[in-house]
Amino acid sequence: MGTEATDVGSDVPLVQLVAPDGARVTTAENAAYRDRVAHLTGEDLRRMYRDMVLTRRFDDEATALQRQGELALYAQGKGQEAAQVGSGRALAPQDYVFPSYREHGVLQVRGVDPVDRLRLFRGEDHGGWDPAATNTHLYTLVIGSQALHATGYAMGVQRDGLVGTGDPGRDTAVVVYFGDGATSQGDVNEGLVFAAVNNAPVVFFCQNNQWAISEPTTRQARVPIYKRGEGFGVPSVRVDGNDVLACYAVTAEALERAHSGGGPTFVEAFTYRMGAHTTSDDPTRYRDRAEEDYWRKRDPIDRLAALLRAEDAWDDAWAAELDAEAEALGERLRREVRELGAPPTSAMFDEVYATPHAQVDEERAWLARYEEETQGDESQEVAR
Amino acid sequence: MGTEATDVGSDVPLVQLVAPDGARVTTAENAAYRDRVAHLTGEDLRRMYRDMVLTRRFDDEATALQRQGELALYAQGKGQEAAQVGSGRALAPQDYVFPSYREHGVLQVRGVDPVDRLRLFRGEDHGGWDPAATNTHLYTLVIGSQALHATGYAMGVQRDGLVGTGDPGRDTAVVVYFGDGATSQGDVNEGLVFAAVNNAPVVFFCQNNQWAISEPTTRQARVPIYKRGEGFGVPSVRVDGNDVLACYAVTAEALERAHSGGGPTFVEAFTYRMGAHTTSDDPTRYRDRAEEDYWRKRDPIDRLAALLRAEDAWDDAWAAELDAEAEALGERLRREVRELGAPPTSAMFDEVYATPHAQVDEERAWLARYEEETQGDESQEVAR
Amino acid sequence: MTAQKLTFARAITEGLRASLESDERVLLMGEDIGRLGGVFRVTDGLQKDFGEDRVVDTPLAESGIVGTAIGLALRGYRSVCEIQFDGFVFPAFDQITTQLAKMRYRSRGRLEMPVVIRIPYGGGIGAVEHHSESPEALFAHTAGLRVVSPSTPQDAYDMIRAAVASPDPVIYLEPKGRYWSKDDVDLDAAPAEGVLDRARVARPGSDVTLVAYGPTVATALKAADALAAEGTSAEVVDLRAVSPIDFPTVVDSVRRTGRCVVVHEAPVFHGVGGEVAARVTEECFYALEAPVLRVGGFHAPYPVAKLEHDYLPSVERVLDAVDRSLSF
Amino acid sequence: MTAQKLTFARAITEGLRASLESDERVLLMGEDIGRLGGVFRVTDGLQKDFGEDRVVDTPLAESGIVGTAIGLALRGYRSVCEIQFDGFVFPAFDQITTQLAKMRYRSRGRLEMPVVIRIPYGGGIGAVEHHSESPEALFAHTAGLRVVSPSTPQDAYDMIRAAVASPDPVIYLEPKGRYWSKDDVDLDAAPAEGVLDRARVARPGSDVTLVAYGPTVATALKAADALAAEGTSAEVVDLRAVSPIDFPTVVDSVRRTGRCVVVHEAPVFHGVGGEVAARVTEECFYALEAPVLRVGGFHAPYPVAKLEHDYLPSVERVLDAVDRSLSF
Ligand SMILES: Cc1ncc(C[n+]2csc(CCOP(=O)(O)OP(=O)(O)O)c2C)c(N)n1
Ligand SMILES: Cc1ncc(C[n+]2csc(CCOP(=O)(O)OP(=O)(O)O)c2C)c(N)n1
Ligand SMILES: [Mg+2]
Ligand SMILES: [Mg+2]
Repeated sequence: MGTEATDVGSDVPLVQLVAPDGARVTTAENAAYRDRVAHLTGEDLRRMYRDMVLTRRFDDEATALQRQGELALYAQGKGQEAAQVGSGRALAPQDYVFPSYREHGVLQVRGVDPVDRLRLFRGEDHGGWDPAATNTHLYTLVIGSQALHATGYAMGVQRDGLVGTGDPGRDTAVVVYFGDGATSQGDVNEGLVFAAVNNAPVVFFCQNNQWAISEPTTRQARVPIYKRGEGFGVPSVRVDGNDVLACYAVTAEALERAHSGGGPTFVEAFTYRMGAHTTSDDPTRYRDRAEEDYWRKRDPIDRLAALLRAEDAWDDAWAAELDAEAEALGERLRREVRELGAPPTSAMFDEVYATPHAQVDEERAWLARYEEETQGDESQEVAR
Repeated sequence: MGTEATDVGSDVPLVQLVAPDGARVTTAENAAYRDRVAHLTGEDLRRMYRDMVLTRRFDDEATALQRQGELALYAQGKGQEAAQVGSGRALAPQDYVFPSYREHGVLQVRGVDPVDRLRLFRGEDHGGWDPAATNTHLYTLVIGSQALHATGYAMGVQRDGLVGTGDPGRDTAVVVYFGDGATSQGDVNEGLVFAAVNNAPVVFFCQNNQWAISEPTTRQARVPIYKRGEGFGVPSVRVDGNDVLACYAVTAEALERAHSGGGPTFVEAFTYRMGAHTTSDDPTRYRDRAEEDYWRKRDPIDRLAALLRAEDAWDDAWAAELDAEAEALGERLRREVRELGAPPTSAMFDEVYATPHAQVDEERAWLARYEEETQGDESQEVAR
Repeated sequence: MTAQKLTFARAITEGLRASLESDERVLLMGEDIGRLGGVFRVTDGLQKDFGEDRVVDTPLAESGIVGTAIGLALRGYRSVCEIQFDGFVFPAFDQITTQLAKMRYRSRGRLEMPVVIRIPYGGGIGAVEHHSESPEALFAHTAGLRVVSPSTPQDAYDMIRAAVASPDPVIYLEPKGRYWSKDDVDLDAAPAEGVLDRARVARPGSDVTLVAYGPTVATALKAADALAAEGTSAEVVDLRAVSPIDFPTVVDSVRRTGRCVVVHEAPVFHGVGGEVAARVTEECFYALEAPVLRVGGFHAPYPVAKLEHDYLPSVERVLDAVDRSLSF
Repeated sequence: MTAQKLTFARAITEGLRASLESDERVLLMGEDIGRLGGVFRVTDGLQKDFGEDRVVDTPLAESGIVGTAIGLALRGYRSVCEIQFDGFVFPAFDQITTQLAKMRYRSRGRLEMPVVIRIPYGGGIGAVEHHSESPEALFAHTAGLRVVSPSTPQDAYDMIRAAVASPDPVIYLEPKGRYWSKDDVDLDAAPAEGVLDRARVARPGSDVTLVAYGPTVATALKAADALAAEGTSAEVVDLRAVSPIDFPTVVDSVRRTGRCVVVHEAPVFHGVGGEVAARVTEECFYALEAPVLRVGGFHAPYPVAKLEHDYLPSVERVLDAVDRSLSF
């Protein structure tokens, strides 16, 4: 059973630039990808490491907050930091991102405030941040539906004339994130149809984390997931999702294609969800420790740390600062999440429509009146 | 514009056994397919020819009946007879067929009565025949939804233990028909997901007739349609849809795979809708005569006639008999379709549910009472 | 006013044309809407005039059409999606219900969804299955959507322009049985106010209120003619919208007439008439001389064409209901 | 009777088990229903006992689940599909509405669709978006479907068995907020008659009729308790089904009490309460002392968890409506 999860093409070659032990991988096949990371300095790598560490800390704190009853639910991203940070770091600021609901690492890179990221999970907001501020859309909970939104957005970018301008500050692309399970949904497949036919500048970034809640990838597909794109005429690639440099490189390639007018790309990042599906889930019911151990040894953060050390890019003072930064993040989350209040009751009716709607207006007025009246009635009600 | 319709992979090699001039095609690649038709005698070929001619006549008569106001609508199959008859003839009686709405040739082969085939188009029935009698499901008008029904049916066949028994009288498979446009629907793609994961004995038979109403195949895909199956791990093949022997051969291969437990296959039959989309359609608005002429020279019936003549399997007496049979079919359709009455008003409420439903029962009773009362009232109503 | 006699369908064409002209971020999307001009020719000529990037022939996938329209809206475009027939909107139901309707709310108003979904709906044209249905109740129950249906060419023109201009998603239901009916349309009028949420008294009267929308307004008006001949004065209220519903106009009428019959093609059971009846009864309890009665489709799938005239609410069935109301 | 105290969820498990045992053509299909036993553990242990071919973990695609269940039904199997949460049924809406509901009718009764769609629905559990909705009206309007919702563990057990045995498709709505409530269940009782279409008087009374189903039956009963303490006798009718609706039972009650309040979690606007109010008013026009009042969700998407208790129909809001009815 420990191997079942990785049945679908675990023997398929994937783009890898850094081995689990932190050594650079140099093959004839990955030469073009090596070129794409050649310009990254030690500082760039440390920045990615920082993003990954802060994302992991965010995850741990959020999980703890949920345990303490401060969040209704939380979906852990642990293990997927390389896929998220690597792809996220390849984006230009003007590129637009459609996450699913587990892309905390992407949000970290894009600069979405950590407290805002938890409003949804606290049950205080259905979204939580302003998408325009960071060109990062809200989380989408209905599996796969954002694939179409991303494709449509990319069709808008085409109409804005922001593809193939040759200006790296203007050319714009879209990245949509979804999981292995999501590939079974009609919407993801229709997204590929529309993207292919329109040659839309969108990257389909599938994190194959081996599980869709309790179902292994073998319940969704019988060939490696990255093959899916090819059937639609969308160039496709499988990448080691625990190798942040490889994820950066394949995303950079896909974005270059999109920016220059080459159209969509399908990326499968082969990774692992190290935690539970959400805090409501109990993975011991469906997967075994051997499998978890196997992947623990491939922890993406450890791998990048090893690379930094191997290349003398590790700096103890910097590491200590990062520790302190993570500490401060944790402290801030513990404090500020608790302080998030509840919206006023009337917020229930706000922004259902942009313009007045008679029924909403009446019901809002009715509830306000009712609440006012029953406020005074409290004692009477208790008597009942 | 004449070429736009065949843009998507018209240069892709396809399985062909008979050239447009009626000569057998012998290549190294088609050897296995040649083997699959080697056993077909002149009589077998004449039987296929007969099916195709009767299907064409059915089409012409139905079109004429629609023009005369006897049918509400009719969807012509002209040009697709080889794809339909060739695939249909490869089926075993116990195999189950899910047609779309244009598979008059498949219905011909399966033995669905010609008058029954027109009940739907007359507006007299939403279906028209008993699926169990010929193992042929009703037409489905919501594009693509039958792909899932077929896959589910095939999953039932698996559970019945009727796959891989080795008994050709028992092994059972399913064939689902749909068009090039349908490949864009989520349901067709989900059908491929479910079929692949379950290794279900189902053949996805896509007739790429170059058009989805007014949209050429280039609006649905940017690579040849048969590629689609491969992305799901479903073996796929493109066949010359105007070559009845090639269609027979690829379907026989796919069915053998399904029957023996090898799972699903995706077939793209490259063909052409020679008529309008339906009798409501006006193809002159979106395609040109040059394209129609190109395909008229590739008429599948002419091709089989040429083959029969080339191989001395043509027999003038038989041809005259077939003419007479077609005449008789036409005569029967003209007579019996006109005689199809309307169901009684109360039929509106029949079979909405299998067991009593209070609202249906009340409304049925109400309408009966109302009709009875207003019958007597007729004069009064006119006065109104 | 420079009125022209236009068919209902053509009035929509002209409304779309005006919208495309006045805002270059307006797009039309759908199956066969380009070169063919749509199966009802409502978009006839528009691709020629506005190009393939603004009048877009999409792949055959309704979820894809609405889902990409949502994405386009996020990028600032205003898409008008054509669904080919009523029965084919359901593959898009998820995108409409869970995404389009809720995106603004989910984002606390930061994201806007100016998307129009045009659906030719209703029966009476002798069509095959899935081509004659009336699904309005299935949209009206979902908050975040506006659900409207015009009954005259002028309203068709005014309402499509208002729908395209609306920052909210609008389900715009076109009574396809009326497409070929003609009437005067003033194409030069300024964009009309309130047409997406104010009912219209289509005919004043004093004895009974007939509430209708879309295709049944004509039915109600014919019934009112017949009633007038018998000395009964019927007021006809054209709701125009079923979300929101302009109850003040209906209630005002029923308070005066004391009787109310609601007419729609959709099945009565759990249909829009239930909402109207419930609410009118709440507001007019002491004014009502009879319960609000409903005339509409039966709780059965839309039947075969040969039976549709027995299924649809006819003038006679409206008169029958009025008789029952009057004799209560 | 050998009653056991079981949770509501466990009563369903046992009903499914009994169905799987009594007919080997019964299958369960859904996401995570196998090894995990479903996210609510309703199918816990069933895959172990009946195998992977009968308790099937499907790909993550609701249209696929329902669409293949239809195909399986055509081959003689009886599938029970689990939709993980209310908000995720919409991708399957097309298959349910245009195929499942209409297949029998389309075939003039030659094809049978014994498919059950189980949907945990309703709110009050502090969940995120799409996990607390009440979509019953969207199914009840479509002919060909039966739409039911149990309110007690015994009914949950009886009704799931009846649903699986039914030759018609059944939308079986499970009030997820009640999953952990416990009550006596007789597992050995013979299959109950009429539980899919007969309402149940959950508490007799004489002054006002409270009509509820699923999660709100408990609310109505609590309200009846409070009213009793004040000297008002409320009758509580548990509809069990919203398609069909057992109007004779409701009408009989309202004719006696003269007052009626309908309570559901779904938005009131275009909700099931409208149908109940319209029809009860038609049948009880002269008996009614006040208009039928409705208590339910507002015309807004289901709100964030922090606000859901203001959104849901509370005992207090039911009492408020009863007060309004009594003082009419
Ligand atoms: C349409 C829909 N169906 C079901 C669900 C319930 N659900 C939430 S997450 C999930 C599994 C998703 O798996 P995958 O796509 O692999 O993403 P992951 O959670 O592994 O990141 C399911 C079934 C949903 N959110 N939406
Ligand atoms: C869900 C759905 N959307 C739209 C339609 C309207 N429609 C009927 S046939 C058709 C084109 C189908 O094209 P294709 O799949 O290529 O089949 P063909 O008609 O060419 O045989 C369309 C759009 C439909 N029947 N169902
Ligand atoms: Mg996953
Ligand atoms: Mg076609």
